[in-house]
Amino acid sequence: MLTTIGIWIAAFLTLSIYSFLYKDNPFYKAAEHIFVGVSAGYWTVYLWFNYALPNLFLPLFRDGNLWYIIPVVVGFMMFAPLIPKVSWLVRIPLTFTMGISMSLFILQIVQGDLLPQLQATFLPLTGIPPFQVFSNILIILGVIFTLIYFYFSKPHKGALGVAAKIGIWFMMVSFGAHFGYTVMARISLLIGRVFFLLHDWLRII
Amino acid sequence: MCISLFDMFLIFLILVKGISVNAYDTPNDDGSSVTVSWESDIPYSSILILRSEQKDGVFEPICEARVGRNDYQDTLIVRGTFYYYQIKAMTDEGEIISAITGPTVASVQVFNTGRLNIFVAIIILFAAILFYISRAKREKLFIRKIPALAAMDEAIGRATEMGKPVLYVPGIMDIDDPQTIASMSILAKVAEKTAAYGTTLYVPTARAMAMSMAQQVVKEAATKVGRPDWYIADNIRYLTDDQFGYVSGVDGIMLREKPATNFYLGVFYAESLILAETGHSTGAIQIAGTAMPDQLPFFVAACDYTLLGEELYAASAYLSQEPVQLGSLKGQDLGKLIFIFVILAGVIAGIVGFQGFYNLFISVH
Amino acid sequence: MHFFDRIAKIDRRIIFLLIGLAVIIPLIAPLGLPVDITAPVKSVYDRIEAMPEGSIVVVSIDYDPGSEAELYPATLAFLDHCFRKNHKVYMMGLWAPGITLGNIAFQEIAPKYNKEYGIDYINVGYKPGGAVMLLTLGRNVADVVATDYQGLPIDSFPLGRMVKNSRDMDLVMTFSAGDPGILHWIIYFNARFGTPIAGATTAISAPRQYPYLSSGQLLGLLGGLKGAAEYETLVGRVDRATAGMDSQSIAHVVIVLFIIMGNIILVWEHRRKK
Amino acid sequence: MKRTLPLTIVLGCGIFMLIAFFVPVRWFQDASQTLQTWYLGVIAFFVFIGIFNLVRINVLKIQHKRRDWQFSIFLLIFLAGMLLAGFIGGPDGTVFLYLFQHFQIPLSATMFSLLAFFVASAAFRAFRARNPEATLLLIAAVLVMIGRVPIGVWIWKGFPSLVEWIMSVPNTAAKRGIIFGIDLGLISMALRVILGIERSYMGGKD
Repeated sequence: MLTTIGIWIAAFLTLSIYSFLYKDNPFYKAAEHIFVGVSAGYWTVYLWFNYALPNLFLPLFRDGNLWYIIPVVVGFMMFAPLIPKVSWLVRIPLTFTMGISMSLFILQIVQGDLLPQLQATFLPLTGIPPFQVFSNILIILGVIFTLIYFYFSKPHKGALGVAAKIGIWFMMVSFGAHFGYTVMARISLLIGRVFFLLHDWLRII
Repeated sequence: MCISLFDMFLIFLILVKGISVNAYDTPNDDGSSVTVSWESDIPYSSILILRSEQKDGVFEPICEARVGRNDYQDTLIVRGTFYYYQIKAMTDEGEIISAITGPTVASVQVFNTGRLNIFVAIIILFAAILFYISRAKREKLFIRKIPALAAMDEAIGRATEMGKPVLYVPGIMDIDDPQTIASMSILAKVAEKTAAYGTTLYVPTARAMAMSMAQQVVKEAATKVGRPDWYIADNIRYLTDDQFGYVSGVDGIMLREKPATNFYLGVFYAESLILAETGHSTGAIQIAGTAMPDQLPFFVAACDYTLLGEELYAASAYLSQEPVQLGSLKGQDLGKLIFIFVILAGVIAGIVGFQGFYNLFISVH
Repeated sequence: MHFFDRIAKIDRRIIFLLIGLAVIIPLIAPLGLPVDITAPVKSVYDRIEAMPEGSIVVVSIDYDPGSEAELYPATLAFLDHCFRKNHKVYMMGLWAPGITLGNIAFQEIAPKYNKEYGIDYINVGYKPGGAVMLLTLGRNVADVVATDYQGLPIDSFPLGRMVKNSRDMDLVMTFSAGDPGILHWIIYFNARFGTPIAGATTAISAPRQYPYLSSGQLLGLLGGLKGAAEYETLVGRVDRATAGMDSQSIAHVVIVLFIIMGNIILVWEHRRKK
Repeated sequence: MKRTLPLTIVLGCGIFMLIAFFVPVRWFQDASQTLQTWYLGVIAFFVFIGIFNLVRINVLKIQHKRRDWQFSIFLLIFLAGMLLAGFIGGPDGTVFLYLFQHFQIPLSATMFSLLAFFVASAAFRAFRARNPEATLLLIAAVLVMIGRVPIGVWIWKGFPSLVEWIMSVPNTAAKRGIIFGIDLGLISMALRVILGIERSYMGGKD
C-alpha cells in the first residue's frame, strides 16, 4: 500500500518536472523546490552521521579525546562571517583544509597521473603489426601536439603554429566523441524515467 | 634422531616439488612489519605461517593466509627482535612444511626509496615554477594571445551598444577551487570594462563566500576605473548552493534580463549544457572556459568562444599581468617541454630496448 | 516564409516531443537489435570469470539517483555475475545515497543464489572523505570501517574479518557517476596500493577513462547504459539495459537527423547570403 | 594576525603532509593520519554552511514576499521533514528511506533526464559545421552516436571497432595532453597556495 502511494508520488513528481518542457509552471516550481529541500535535508543528515559524528564528535565526547576540540572549533569558525568583527576567522578552516588537500593533490597527481600517464605514452614502435605502429605514432604525436597547443610563452607561428593546430584537431575529435557519449548518457537517463513510468507506474511493459 | 618413512616422503616432496619461503624486512616502512613470501609448485588449499624467535625453538602459527596469496605482512612484531619463519601448506598430498628462513629483523627507514622518482619529479616541477616566478618579478615574460580573450572586449562592447546587461557565471564551486580563483581574476577585468562603459553586470553565485569575494572584486574594479557609483551590490547575488536550483535561477536571469553577453568561467558539471543551450536560445554571445574535461564539449559546441582547460588559468595570468601568475605559467610551459622530451626519450628507449628508462616511471610498488 | 526558415525557427518543444516519442515507442514495441560487445567490457567479464572462487571483490557504489538509470542495471548484472561465480562482495560507497541503492540491488540478486549477508556479501556503508579515506582504507581497513552500514561491529561478520587491508582485495569495481569516484580509485588507490580497479561509469565520464585503460591503470570499463547492456548480454541476463537499447538507438538516430538538418540549413543560409 | 596565522597554517599543513609522504617513520605517519581525520570532520562544515545559507535565503524570501515565495515554503517543509526523519529515525530509518526512495530518487533522476531534451535541441541549433574544427567535432560525434548503439552494428559491422579506435587513439591522445596541462596548472596553483604566494581565496585586504 505504502509502496503504491510512493510510486504514485514519484510518478506525479516526475511528470511535474517534465511539464517544464512545455513551459515553466507552478507544478514544476513546486517539484523543484521540493527537490532542493529534500536533498538538502538528505545531505545534512548524511554528513552529520558520516563525517562530523565519527571524525569529530564521537572521539571528543565519547572517547574523551580532548585534542579533537581543535578541529571542532576550527569547523565552527566556518560560521565566522556571520559576525563581521571576527569574519576573518573563516580563513582558518579554509587554510587548514587547503593546506591538506593541496599537498595531497600534488602528491597524488604526480604518483597517480603524471608518472603512469607518461609511462603509458612510451609506446612500442617495433615488433608489432603496422596498423598498431600507426596508431601508436598517432597517440604519441597527439599527446605532444596537444601539449604544444597549451604552450603559452611562444606565439603560435610557423612550425609551432602548425603543431598547435594539429593539437586542436585532436582535441576536437576527442570533444566530438565526448559529446556523442553525453548524448548517450542523457538519453539513458530519459529511458530510465520512461521505463519507470511505463513499467512501475502504468505497468504496460 | 629417527626419521620415519612419512617424514622422508615429506622431505622428498619438498625436494621434488618444493615450497620455498623467504622473509625480509618490509621495505620503506617504519619498522613495524616483516614480509614473508613463498612460492610453491604444488597447489595448496591453505597456508599456515609459523614464527619463532629461535631457530630451534617452537614455531607457533601466526596466521592462515588465503589461497592465491603469496605473501603476508607480519605486523605483530617487536622492532629489533630477530625472527625465524616457516610455512606449512595443506595440499591434496598432505601437509608440507618449508625450510626455516631467517633470522629477519624489522628496522625503520627514514626515507621511502620506493618514492624517490615521485620526489625527484616534484622537485623538478617546483623548481621550474619557482624559478620563473622569481624571474618574472625582474623582467616581463611573454604570454601569447588567447583568442577567446580578444573576443571579450568585442562582446562587452556589443552589449553596451545594444544597451543590454552582461552576465558572468563564476562556476558552481567555492573559492577554494583553483578554477574559481582563476575565474575571479578574469571577473576583475570584465568588471573594469563593464564599469568603464557603464554596462550592467550580473554575477549570480552558488556559494556564499564566492559572492562576497565577487562583490569585493567588482567593487575594486569599479573604483579603479573611477566609476564607484556604477557598483550595485545587489547585482552580485548568492542564489543557492544547490546545483539545479542555481541553474534555474541563472536561467531565470537569462530569460528575464536577456543579457547580450554571457560568461561561464569556472567549475561546471551537468549544468554546463543547460546554461549554454538557454544562452544560445536567447541569442547572447557566449564565452566559456573550464578545466573540467567532461564539460568542454558542450561549451565548444554551444558557445562562441571557449577557453580550453589550462587556458582558463593562462587567461587569468594574461589579464592580470601579475608577475607571479605569468611566472608560474612560464614554469608550467617548461614542465610541458620536459614532458615532451621525456615522452620522446621513452619512445626511443623502447626502440633500442632499454627497459631501465621505463622502470624509472613506476610509481606503485 | 521559406521551408528552411520555418524549420530553422522551429519551436524547440517539437524537438522535445520527437525525442520523447523516440524513447517511448521502442520501449512499447521493441525491435530487438542485437548488442555488440566491446573490449573494455569483455575484460571486466573475463577477470571475474578467471578469479578463483571465493575471491573478494570490493564493489563501490559511487553514484546517486541522478545516475541510477545508467548505473543501476550495470550494478545488478555485475552482482549477478559475482554471486554466480561464488565471489564474495564487499560493498561500500563514496556517495552517501549509493548505499541505499546498493542494498536494493543486493535484495534483488542475493536471494537468487542463496547468498548470506555477512558471509558472502556485506555492505560497510558510506565512506566519506574521498582521497584521504581511500589512502587510509588501503593501509588499514579498520581505521575506516568499524561497523557495517547498520552499525553492527564489522568483526561480527566472517567477511568483515577477512578484509584487513588492500592486499585482501582481489578487485575493486566502482560504479561511478563523478567526483569522488573512479578517478580517485585509480589515482589514489591503484597508484598507492596496486589493487586492480575496474569500473562502470556514466557515458559522460567514459571517454575520460580511456587514457587509464590504455595505461593499464584501469582494468576494464562499462560505459553507460550500453556498457550495462553488454554486460547483461555476457552474463545472459536480459534486463532493462538491454530493453533500453532500442530506444537508445532510435533516439540517437533522431538526434543525428537533427544535426544533419541543422547543417543543411547552415549550407542553405550560406548560399542565400551569396 | 589576520593574515599571518592563516598563511602559517596553510604552509605548515602543506609542507608537513608533503614530507610525511616520503618519511615512513611512525610519528610522521600518525600525525598525518590525525590531520587527515580532522580534515574529514572539518569539511563537513563546508556543507553545513551551505545548507545554513539555503535556509536563510528562503526564510528571507518568505519574509519579504519576494517572487515565488510560496514555493520556498515547500522547500522548508520538506527540508524539515527530511531532517526530522533523519535525526529521529537515523539515516537507515524507515521514514527517511521512504522519503529518499519516493522523493529524492525520482526527482533527481528526472532533473538530470531533462538534459536529454536540451542535448537534442543543442544538437540541432548549435551543432553546425562552421569551420574545419567544428566539422571534425561534428563528424566524431555522429560516428560515436551511431557506432556506440546496436543500430550502428546493424548499419555497418565495422562501426564498433571504428568507434573503439577513435576512443583509444585520438581521444586518448588528446585527453592525455589536456590532463597533463590541467595537472601542471593544478600543481602550480597548489604550490602557490601552500607557499602563500596565491592568497586571493582569502579575500579582503587586511
